[in-house]
Amino acid sequence: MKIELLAFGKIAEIVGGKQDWQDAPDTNTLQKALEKKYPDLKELHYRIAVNKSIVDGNTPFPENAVVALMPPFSGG
Amino acid sequence: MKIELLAFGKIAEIVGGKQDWQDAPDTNTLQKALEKKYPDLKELHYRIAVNKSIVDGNTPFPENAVVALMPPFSGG
Amino acid sequence: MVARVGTIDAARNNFYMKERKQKNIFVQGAVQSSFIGEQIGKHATRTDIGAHSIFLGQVRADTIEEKIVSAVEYTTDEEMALEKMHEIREAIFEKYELTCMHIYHSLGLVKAGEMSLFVFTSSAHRRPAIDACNEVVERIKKELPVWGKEIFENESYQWKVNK
Amino acid sequence: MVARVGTIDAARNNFYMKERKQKNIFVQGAVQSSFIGEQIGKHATRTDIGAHSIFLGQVRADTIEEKIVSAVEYTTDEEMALEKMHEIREAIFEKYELTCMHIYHSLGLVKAGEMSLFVFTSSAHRRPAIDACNEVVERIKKELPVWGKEIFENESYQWKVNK
Repeated sequence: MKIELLAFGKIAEIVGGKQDWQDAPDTNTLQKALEKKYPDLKELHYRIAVNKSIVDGNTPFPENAVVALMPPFSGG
Repeated sequence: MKIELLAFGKIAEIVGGKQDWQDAPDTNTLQKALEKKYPDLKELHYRIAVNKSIVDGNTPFPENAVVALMPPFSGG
Repeated sequence: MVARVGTIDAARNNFYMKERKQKNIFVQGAVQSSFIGEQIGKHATRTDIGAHSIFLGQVRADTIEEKIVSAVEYTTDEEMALEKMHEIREAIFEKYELTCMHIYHSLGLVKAGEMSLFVFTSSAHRRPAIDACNEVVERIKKELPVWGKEIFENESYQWKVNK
Repeated sequence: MVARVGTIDAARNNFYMKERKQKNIFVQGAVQSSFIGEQIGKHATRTDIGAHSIFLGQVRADTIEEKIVSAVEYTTDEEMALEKMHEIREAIFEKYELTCMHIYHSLGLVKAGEMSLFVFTSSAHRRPAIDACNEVVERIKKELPVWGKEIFENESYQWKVNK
Protein backbone atom coordinates (compact mmCIF):
# COMPACT_ATOMS: atom_id res chain seq x y z
CA MET A 1 0.00 0.00 0.00
CA LYS A 2 1.66 3.21 -1.21
CA ILE A 3 0.25 6.72 -0.97
CA GLU A 4 1.45 10.13 -2.09
CA LEU A 5 1.62 12.54 0.84
CA LEU A 6 1.17 16.31 0.45
CA ALA A 7 1.25 18.97 3.14
CA PHE A 8 0.30 22.66 3.15
CA GLY A 9 0.89 25.80 5.19
CA LYS A 10 2.50 25.32 8.57
CA ILE A 11 2.29 21.51 8.30
CA ALA A 12 4.45 21.57 5.15
CA GLU A 13 7.25 23.17 7.17
CA ILE A 14 7.26 20.18 9.51
CA VAL A 15 6.77 17.23 7.17
CA GLY A 16 8.23 18.79 4.01
CA GLY A 17 6.88 18.69 0.45
CA LYS A 18 5.44 15.91 -1.66
CA GLN A 19 6.66 12.42 -0.66
CA ASP A 20 5.72 8.77 -1.04
CA TRP A 21 4.59 6.97 2.09
CA GLN A 22 4.49 3.19 2.59
CA ASP A 23 2.53 0.88 4.85
CA ALA A 24 -0.32 3.21 5.73
CA PRO A 25 -3.63 1.50 4.96
CA ASP A 26 -5.81 4.22 6.55
CA THR A 27 -5.75 7.71 8.10
CA ASN A 28 -5.35 6.52 11.69
CA THR A 29 -2.27 4.44 10.88
CA LEU A 30 -0.80 7.31 8.87
CA GLN A 31 -1.36 9.85 11.64
CA LYS A 32 0.32 7.62 14.22
CA ALA A 33 3.33 7.07 11.98
CA LEU A 34 3.55 10.77 11.13
CA GLU A 35 3.34 11.91 14.74
CA LYS A 36 6.05 9.43 15.69
CA LYS A 37 8.34 10.76 12.95
CA TYR A 38 7.37 14.44 13.47
CA PRO A 39 6.39 14.93 17.15
CA ASP A 40 5.59 18.66 16.54
CA LEU A 41 2.57 17.54 14.51
CA LYS A 42 0.78 16.52 17.73
CA GLU A 43 0.42 20.17 18.74
CA LEU A 44 -1.18 21.25 15.49
CA HIS A 45 -4.69 21.21 14.09
CA TYR A 46 -5.02 19.76 10.63
CA ARG A 47 -7.49 17.86 8.51
CA ILE A 48 -6.78 15.10 6.02
CA ALA A 49 -7.92 15.09 2.40
CA VAL A 50 -7.94 11.82 0.46
CA ASN A 51 -7.94 12.28 -3.30
CA LYS A 52 -8.94 15.96 -2.92
CA SER A 53 -11.83 15.34 -0.48
CA ILE A 54 -11.59 16.09 3.22
CA VAL A 55 -12.42 13.01 5.33
CA ASP A 56 -13.62 12.66 8.92
CA GLY A 57 -12.95 9.64 11.14
CA ASN A 58 -10.66 6.77 10.21
CA THR A 59 -10.68 6.33 6.43
CA PRO A 60 -9.03 3.56 4.40
CA PHE A 61 -6.84 4.69 1.50
CA PRO A 62 -7.48 3.52 -2.06
CA GLU A 63 -4.36 2.30 -3.88
CA ASN A 64 -2.07 5.24 -4.87
CA ALA A 65 -4.22 7.73 -2.97
CA VAL A 66 -3.11 11.37 -2.80
CA VAL A 67 -3.30 12.26 0.88
CA ALA A 68 -3.04 15.91 1.94
CA LEU A 69 -2.44 17.33 5.42
CA MET A 70 -4.32 20.63 5.68
CA PRO A 71 -3.96 23.11 8.54
CA PRO A 72 -6.88 25.54 9.13
CA PHE A 73 -7.59 27.62 6.03
CA SER A 74 -6.67 31.29 6.03
CA GLY A 75 -7.55 32.61 2.60
CA GLY A 76 -9.50 35.77 1.81
CA MET B 1 -50.55 82.99 9.50
CA LYS B 2 -48.64 82.49 6.27
CA ILE B 3 -46.64 79.45 5.28
CA GLU B 4 -44.53 78.54 2.26
CA LEU B 5 -45.75 75.30 0.68
CA LEU B 6 -43.45 72.93 -1.24
CA ALA B 7 -44.32 69.62 -2.89
CA PHE B 8 -42.21 66.82 -4.34
CA GLY B 9 -42.55 63.86 -6.70
CA LYS B 10 -46.05 62.91 -7.71
CA ILE B 11 -47.59 65.39 -5.24
CA ALA B 12 -45.85 68.29 -6.99
CA GLU B 13 -47.71 67.39 -10.18
CA ILE B 14 -51.01 67.88 -8.40
CA VAL B 15 -50.40 70.95 -6.25
CA GLY B 16 -47.67 72.57 -8.36
CA GLY B 17 -44.38 74.11 -7.23
CA LYS B 18 -43.54 76.51 -4.40
CA GLN B 19 -46.45 78.69 -3.27
CA ASP B 20 -47.59 80.79 -0.32
CA TRP B 21 -50.53 79.51 1.66
CA GLN B 22 -52.71 81.57 4.02
CA ASP B 23 -54.90 80.71 6.99
CA ALA B 24 -53.43 77.32 7.86
CA PRO B 25 -52.42 77.32 11.55
CA ASP B 26 -51.61 73.59 11.63
CA THR B 27 -51.14 70.45 9.51
CA ASN B 28 -54.75 69.22 9.90
CA THR B 29 -56.22 72.52 8.70
CA LEU B 30 -53.77 72.61 5.79
CA GLN B 31 -54.55 69.05 4.72
CA LYS B 32 -58.29 69.72 4.71
CA ALA B 33 -57.88 72.87 2.64
CA LEU B 34 -55.49 71.12 0.23
CA GLU B 35 -57.74 68.12 -0.27
CA LYS B 36 -60.67 70.42 -0.95
CA LYS B 37 -58.69 72.32 -3.59
CA TYR B 38 -56.97 69.19 -5.03
CA PRO B 39 -59.32 66.19 -4.53
CA ASP B 40 -56.74 63.82 -6.15
CA LEU B 41 -54.56 64.30 -3.06
CA LYS B 42 -56.97 62.16 -1.01
CA GLU B 43 -55.89 59.05 -2.90
CA LEU B 44 -52.20 59.56 -2.27
CA HIS B 45 -49.83 58.75 0.55
CA TYR B 46 -47.63 61.60 1.66
CA ARG B 47 -45.96 62.91 4.79
CA ILE B 48 -45.55 66.51 5.87
CA ALA B 49 -42.27 68.16 6.78
CA VAL B 50 -42.29 71.41 8.75
CA ASN B 51 -39.08 73.40 8.46
CA LYS B 52 -37.25 70.34 7.07
CA SER B 53 -38.43 67.89 9.76
CA ILE B 54 -41.10 65.29 9.14
CA VAL B 55 -43.96 65.58 11.63
CA ASP B 56 -46.56 63.06 12.81
CA GLY B 57 -50.04 63.95 14.09
CA ASN B 58 -51.51 67.43 14.00
CA THR B 59 -48.71 69.98 14.26
CA PRO B 60 -49.03 73.78 14.61
CA PHE B 61 -46.97 75.86 12.17
CA PRO B 62 -44.46 78.44 13.36
CA GLU B 63 -44.75 81.83 11.61
CA ASN B 64 -43.39 81.64 8.00
CA ALA B 65 -42.91 77.87 8.23
CA VAL B 66 -41.69 75.99 5.17
CA VAL B 67 -44.11 73.09 4.78
CA ALA B 68 -43.30 70.26 2.37
CA LEU B 69 -45.58 67.54 1.05
CA MET B 70 -43.52 64.37 0.57
CA PRO B 71 -44.72 61.24 -1.19
CA PRO B 72 -42.97 57.95 -0.31
CA PHE B 73 -39.23 58.16 -0.98
CA SER B 74 -37.81 56.25 -3.92
CA GLY B 75 -34.11 57.04 -4.01
CA GLY B 76 -31.28 54.55 -4.35
CA MET C 1 -6.72 66.58 -9.43
CA VAL C 2 -6.07 69.16 -6.71
CA ALA C 3 -9.70 68.99 -5.70
CA ARG C 4 -9.45 65.21 -5.35
CA VAL C 5 -6.44 65.29 -3.06
CA GLY C 6 -8.26 67.84 -0.96
CA THR C 7 -11.17 65.48 -0.68
CA ILE C 8 -9.01 62.63 0.66
CA ASP C 9 -7.41 64.83 3.31
CA ALA C 10 -10.79 66.19 4.28
CA ALA C 11 -12.12 62.66 4.65
CA ARG C 12 -9.19 61.65 6.87
CA ASN C 13 -9.60 64.71 9.05
CA ASN C 14 -13.32 64.10 9.26
CA PHE C 15 -12.68 60.63 10.56
CA TYR C 16 -10.81 61.86 13.60
CA MET C 17 -13.21 64.71 14.35
CA LYS C 18 -15.97 63.70 16.73
CA GLU C 19 -18.40 65.95 14.89
CA ARG C 20 -18.10 65.17 11.24
CA LYS C 21 -18.89 67.91 8.75
CA GLN C 22 -21.99 67.51 6.62
CA LYS C 23 -20.91 66.19 3.22
CA ASN C 24 -22.56 66.49 -0.17
CA ILE C 25 -23.52 63.05 -1.52
CA PHE C 26 -25.22 64.20 -4.70
CA VAL C 27 -23.72 63.94 -8.17
CA GLN C 28 -25.37 65.17 -11.35
CA GLY C 29 -26.26 62.21 -13.59
CA ALA C 30 -24.92 58.65 -13.33
CA VAL C 31 -22.13 57.44 -11.02
CA GLN C 32 -19.31 56.34 -13.37
CA SER C 33 -17.50 53.00 -12.95
CA SER C 34 -14.15 54.73 -13.52
CA PHE C 35 -14.91 56.98 -10.52
CA ILE C 36 -15.66 53.89 -8.42
CA GLY C 37 -12.35 52.28 -9.46
CA GLU C 38 -10.51 55.48 -8.51
CA GLN C 39 -12.21 55.63 -5.12
CA ILE C 40 -11.20 52.02 -4.42
CA GLY C 41 -7.63 52.74 -5.55
CA LYS C 42 -7.36 55.68 -3.14
CA HIS C 43 -7.93 53.37 -0.20
CA ALA C 44 -5.24 50.90 -1.23
CA THR C 45 -2.74 53.06 0.65
CA ARG C 46 -4.49 52.57 3.99
CA THR C 47 -2.79 49.65 5.69
CA ASP C 48 -5.23 49.73 8.62
CA ILE C 49 -8.08 48.59 6.33
CA GLY C 50 -8.77 44.88 5.92
CA ALA C 51 -12.19 44.91 4.26
CA HIS C 52 -14.24 47.06 1.90
CA SER C 53 -17.93 46.57 1.25
CA ILE C 54 -19.55 48.25 -1.74
CA PHE C 55 -23.15 48.54 -2.86
CA LEU C 56 -24.05 49.85 -6.31
CA GLY C 57 -27.58 50.63 -7.39
CA GLN C 58 -28.20 50.46 -11.13
CA VAL C 59 -31.24 51.52 -13.19
CA ARG C 60 -33.10 48.52 -14.62
CA ALA C 61 -34.95 48.56 -17.94
CA ASP C 62 -38.05 47.08 -16.27
CA THR C 63 -41.11 46.39 -18.36
CA ILE C 64 -44.21 47.85 -16.73
CA GLU C 65 -47.51 47.29 -18.54
CA GLU C 66 -45.62 46.68 -21.79
CA LYS C 67 -43.62 49.89 -21.50
CA ILE C 68 -39.85 49.72 -20.96
CA VAL C 69 -38.07 51.99 -18.48
CA SER C 70 -35.33 53.90 -20.32
CA ALA C 71 -34.16 56.13 -17.44
CA VAL C 72 -34.91 57.33 -13.94
CA GLU C 73 -34.91 61.03 -13.12
CA TYR C 74 -34.05 61.78 -9.49
CA THR C 75 -35.11 64.88 -7.55
CA THR C 76 -34.63 65.75 -3.89
CA ASP C 77 -35.05 68.35 -1.20
CA GLU C 78 -31.29 68.78 -1.05
CA GLU C 79 -31.07 70.55 2.29
CA MET C 80 -33.32 68.04 4.01
CA ALA C 81 -31.67 65.05 2.33
CA LEU C 82 -28.15 66.14 3.29
CA GLU C 83 -29.24 66.72 6.88
CA LYS C 84 -30.82 63.25 6.99
CA MET C 85 -27.75 61.70 5.38
CA HIS C 86 -25.55 63.40 7.96
CA GLU C 87 -27.73 61.96 10.73
CA ILE C 88 -27.51 58.46 9.20
CA ARG C 89 -23.74 58.76 8.75
CA GLU C 90 -23.23 59.80 12.37
CA ALA C 91 -25.39 56.93 13.62
CA ILE C 92 -23.49 54.40 11.48
CA PHE C 93 -20.07 55.63 12.62
CA GLU C 94 -21.34 55.40 16.19
CA LYS C 95 -22.64 51.85 15.74
CA TYR C 96 -19.87 50.25 13.65
CA GLU C 97 -16.11 50.38 13.91
CA LEU C 98 -15.45 51.85 10.47
CA THR C 99 -12.30 53.30 8.99
CA CYS C 100 -14.28 55.27 6.43
CA MET C 101 -17.55 55.58 4.56
CA HIS C 102 -18.33 57.23 1.22
CA ILE C 103 -21.76 57.71 -0.31
CA TYR C 104 -22.75 59.07 -3.72
CA HIS C 105 -26.31 59.38 -5.07
CA SER C 106 -27.35 60.63 -8.50
CA LEU C 107 -29.66 63.55 -9.21
CA GLY C 108 -31.21 64.21 -12.60
CA LEU C 109 -31.33 61.67 -15.40
CA VAL C 110 -29.74 58.20 -15.06
CA LYS C 111 -30.23 55.86 -18.02
CA ALA C 112 -31.02 52.16 -17.78
CA GLY C 113 -27.77 50.26 -17.16
CA GLU C 114 -26.17 53.25 -15.43
CA MET C 115 -25.53 53.54 -11.69
CA SER C 116 -27.37 55.88 -9.33
CA LEU C 117 -26.07 54.86 -5.89
CA PHE C 118 -22.57 54.06 -4.59
CA VAL C 119 -22.08 53.14 -0.93
CA PHE C 120 -18.52 52.30 0.14
CA THR C 121 -17.57 51.30 3.70
CA SER C 122 -14.20 50.13 5.02
CA SER C 123 -13.02 48.60 8.28
CA ALA C 124 -10.17 46.58 9.81
CA HIS C 125 -12.23 43.36 9.92
CA ARG C 126 -15.04 42.40 7.57
CA ARG C 127 -18.22 42.47 9.70
CA PRO C 128 -18.38 46.23 10.41
CA ALA C 129 -17.86 47.15 6.73
CA ILE C 130 -20.43 44.61 5.49
CA ASP C 131 -23.08 45.35 8.14
CA ALA C 132 -22.67 49.12 7.89
CA CYS C 133 -22.93 49.08 4.08
CA ASN C 134 -26.11 47.03 4.28
CA GLU C 135 -27.67 49.31 6.91
CA VAL C 136 -26.75 52.50 5.04
CA VAL C 137 -28.41 51.19 1.86
CA GLU C 138 -31.61 50.26 3.72
CA ARG C 139 -31.74 53.61 5.49
CA ILE C 140 -31.11 55.56 2.27
CA LYS C 141 -33.98 53.74 0.53
CA LYS C 142 -36.36 54.34 3.46
CA GLU C 143 -35.35 57.68 4.90
CA LEU C 144 -33.73 59.86 2.26
CA PRO C 145 -36.10 62.39 0.68
CA VAL C 146 -35.29 61.48 -2.92
CA TRP C 147 -37.82 60.72 -5.62
CA GLY C 148 -37.26 58.70 -8.77
CA LYS C 149 -39.40 59.16 -11.86
CA GLU C 150 -39.30 56.15 -14.18
CA ILE C 151 -39.26 57.40 -17.74
CA PHE C 152 -40.46 54.99 -20.40
CA GLU C 153 -39.18 54.66 -23.94
CA ASN C 154 -42.36 56.30 -25.24
CA GLU C 155 -41.62 59.30 -22.94
CA SER C 156 -44.55 58.62 -20.61
CA TYR C 157 -43.52 58.04 -17.00
CA GLN C 158 -44.50 56.86 -13.54
CA TRP C 159 -43.16 57.60 -10.07
CA LYS C 160 -40.92 54.88 -8.72
CA VAL C 161 -41.88 52.99 -5.55
CA ASN C 162 -39.15 51.50 -3.33
CA LYS C 163 -39.59 47.97 -2.06
CA MET D 1 -23.49 46.42 -29.56
CA VAL D 2 -23.88 43.06 -31.22
CA ALA D 3 -21.12 41.63 -29.02
CA ARG D 4 -22.87 42.91 -25.93
CA VAL D 5 -26.12 41.28 -26.83
CA GLY D 6 -24.19 38.05 -27.36
CA THR D 7 -22.63 38.29 -23.92
CA ILE D 8 -25.96 38.86 -22.26
CA ASP D 9 -27.44 35.85 -23.99
CA ALA D 10 -24.47 33.70 -23.02
CA ALA D 11 -24.71 34.79 -19.40
CA ARG D 12 -28.44 34.13 -19.36
CA ASN D 13 -27.91 30.72 -20.82
CA ASN D 14 -25.26 29.95 -18.19
CA PHE D 15 -27.65 31.05 -15.53
CA TYR D 16 -30.28 28.61 -16.65
CA MET D 17 -27.85 25.77 -17.31
CA LYS D 18 -27.81 23.36 -14.41
CA GLU D 19 -24.09 22.67 -14.76
CA ARG D 20 -21.91 25.76 -14.91
CA LYS D 21 -18.29 25.32 -16.02
CA GLN D 22 -15.58 25.36 -13.35
CA LYS D 23 -13.85 28.76 -13.42
CA ASN D 24 -10.39 29.80 -12.31
CA ILE D 25 -10.56 32.34 -9.48
CA PHE D 26 -6.83 32.69 -8.83
CA VAL D 27 -4.72 35.66 -9.89
CA GLN D 28 -0.98 35.98 -9.31
CA GLY D 29 -0.28 38.79 -6.83
CA ALA D 30 -2.67 41.57 -5.78
CA VAL D 31 -6.10 42.29 -7.27
CA GLN D 32 -5.77 45.75 -8.88
CA SER D 33 -8.34 48.51 -8.32
CA SER D 34 -8.28 49.34 -12.04
CA PHE D 35 -9.34 45.74 -12.77
CA ILE D 36 -12.23 46.11 -10.31
CA GLY D 37 -13.35 49.34 -11.99
CA GLU D 38 -13.25 47.60 -15.38
CA GLN D 39 -15.29 44.66 -14.10
CA ILE D 40 -17.93 47.04 -12.74
CA GLY D 41 -17.97 48.95 -16.03
CA LYS D 42 -18.59 45.76 -17.99
CA HIS D 43 -21.85 45.22 -16.12
CA ALA D 44 -23.17 48.71 -16.78
CA THR D 45 -24.57 47.47 -20.08
CA ARG D 46 -26.81 44.91 -18.38
CA THR D 47 -30.19 46.55 -17.98
CA ASP D 48 -31.63 43.59 -16.07
CA ILE D 49 -29.30 44.30 -13.12
CA GLY D 50 -30.50 46.59 -10.34
CA ALA D 51 -27.92 45.93 -7.63
CA HIS D 52 -24.26 44.98 -7.30
CA SER D 53 -22.62 43.93 -4.05
CA ILE D 54 -18.83 43.86 -3.78
CA PHE D 55 -16.49 42.64 -1.08
CA LEU D 56 -12.79 43.43 -1.16
CA GLY D 57 -10.27 41.88 1.19
CA GLN D 58 -7.13 43.94 1.77
CA VAL D 59 -3.89 43.04 3.55
CA ARG D 60 -3.51 44.95 6.84
CA ALA D 61 -0.15 46.03 8.29
CA ASP D 62 -1.06 44.49 11.66
CA THR D 63 1.38 44.71 14.52
CA ILE D 64 1.91 41.30 16.14
CA GLU D 65 4.28 41.16 19.09
CA GLU D 66 5.90 44.41 17.95
CA LYS D 67 6.46 43.13 14.41
CA ILE D 68 4.61 44.74 11.50
CA VAL D 69 3.04 42.63 8.72
CA SER D 70 4.44 43.81 5.39
CA ALA D 71 2.77 41.22 3.11
CA VAL D 72 0.81 37.98 3.01
CA GLU D 73 1.92 35.12 0.78
CA TYR D 74 -0.95 32.89 -0.33
CA THR D 75 -0.64 29.23 -1.34
CA THR D 76 -3.32 26.70 -2.25
CA ASP D 77 -4.09 23.22 -3.47
CA GLU D 78 -5.37 24.67 -6.72
CA GLU D 79 -7.29 21.64 -7.96
CA MET D 80 -9.04 21.14 -4.64
CA ALA D 81 -9.71 24.85 -4.16
CA LEU D 82 -11.25 25.27 -7.62
CA GLU D 83 -13.45 22.24 -7.07
CA LYS D 84 -14.61 23.63 -3.71
CA MET D 85 -15.18 27.05 -5.26
CA HIS D 86 -17.25 25.48 -7.99
CA GLU D 87 -19.35 23.70 -5.37
CA ILE D 88 -19.87 26.96 -3.44
CA ARG D 89 -20.74 28.83 -6.65
CA GLU D 90 -23.33 26.22 -7.64
CA ALA D 91 -24.91 26.31 -4.17
CA ILE D 92 -25.08 30.11 -4.19
CA PHE D 93 -26.66 30.28 -7.67
CA GLU D 94 -29.17 27.69 -6.47
CA LYS D 95 -30.02 29.63 -3.31
CA TYR D 96 -30.11 33.22 -4.60
CA GLU D 97 -31.62 34.77 -7.70
CA LEU D 98 -28.41 36.19 -9.12
CA THR D 99 -27.68 37.64 -12.53
CA CYS D 100 -23.97 36.97 -12.14
CA MET D 101 -21.13 36.34 -9.73
CA HIS D 102 -17.38 36.90 -10.11
CA ILE D 103 -14.69 35.87 -7.66
CA TYR D 104 -10.94 36.57 -7.70
CA HIS D 105 -8.42 35.48 -5.08
CA SER D 106 -4.71 36.22 -5.01
CA LEU D 107 -1.92 33.66 -4.91
CA GLY D 108 1.68 34.55 -4.07
CA LEU D 109 2.76 37.81 -2.46
CA VAL D 110 0.25 40.58 -1.66
CA LYS D 111 1.69 43.62 0.13
CA ALA D 112 0.01 45.48 2.99
CA GLY D 113 -2.58 47.90 1.52
CA GLU D 114 -3.11 45.69 -1.55
CA MET D 115 -6.19 43.58 -2.21
CA SER D 116 -6.29 39.78 -2.14
CA LEU D 117 -10.01 38.98 -2.54
CA PHE D 118 -12.69 40.41 -4.86
CA VAL D 119 -16.24 39.03 -4.68
CA PHE D 120 -18.80 40.63 -7.02
CA THR D 121 -22.47 39.60 -7.15
CA SER D 122 -25.31 41.17 -9.16
CA SER D 123 -29.07 40.76 -9.16
CA ALA D 124 -32.28 42.51 -10.21
CA HIS D 125 -33.17 43.53 -6.65
CA ARG D 126 -30.73 44.20 -3.83
CA ARG D 127 -31.24 41.39 -1.31
CA PRO D 128 -29.96 38.46 -3.41
CA ALA D 129 -26.77 40.31 -4.41
CA ILE D 130 -26.04 41.46 -0.84
CA ASP D 131 -26.85 38.15 0.86
CA ALA D 132 -25.01 36.06 -1.73
CA CYS D 133 -21.88 38.23 -1.52
CA ASN D 134 -21.87 37.92 2.24
CA GLU D 135 -22.31 34.14 2.15
CA VAL D 136 -19.64 33.64 -0.52
CA VAL D 137 -17.11 35.60 1.58
CA GLU D 138 -17.89 33.56 4.71
CA ARG D 139 -17.65 30.27 2.82
CA ILE D 140 -14.37 31.25 1.12
CA LYS D 141 -12.81 32.08 4.50
CA LYS D 142 -14.01 28.82 6.06
CA GLU D 143 -13.93 26.28 3.25
CA LEU D 144 -11.40 27.25 0.62
CA PRO D 145 -8.05 25.42 0.99
CA VAL D 146 -5.89 28.54 0.85
CA TRP D 147 -3.18 29.43 3.34
CA GLY D 148 -1.82 32.89 4.08
CA LYS D 149 1.64 33.41 5.52
CA GLU D 150 2.03 36.80 7.22
CA ILE D 151 5.48 38.13 6.43
CA PHE D 152 6.88 40.71 8.83
CA GLU D 153 9.09 43.66 8.00
CA ASN D 154 12.08 41.87 9.51
CA GLU D 155 11.40 38.91 7.15
CA SER D 156 10.26 36.55 9.91
CA TYR D 157 6.71 35.24 9.44
CA GLN D 158 3.75 33.46 10.97
CA TRP D 159 0.83 31.54 9.45
CA LYS D 160 -2.38 33.56 9.31
CA VAL D 161 -5.46 32.39 11.23
CA ASN D 162 -8.92 33.35 9.95
CA LYS D 163 -11.45 34.69 12.44
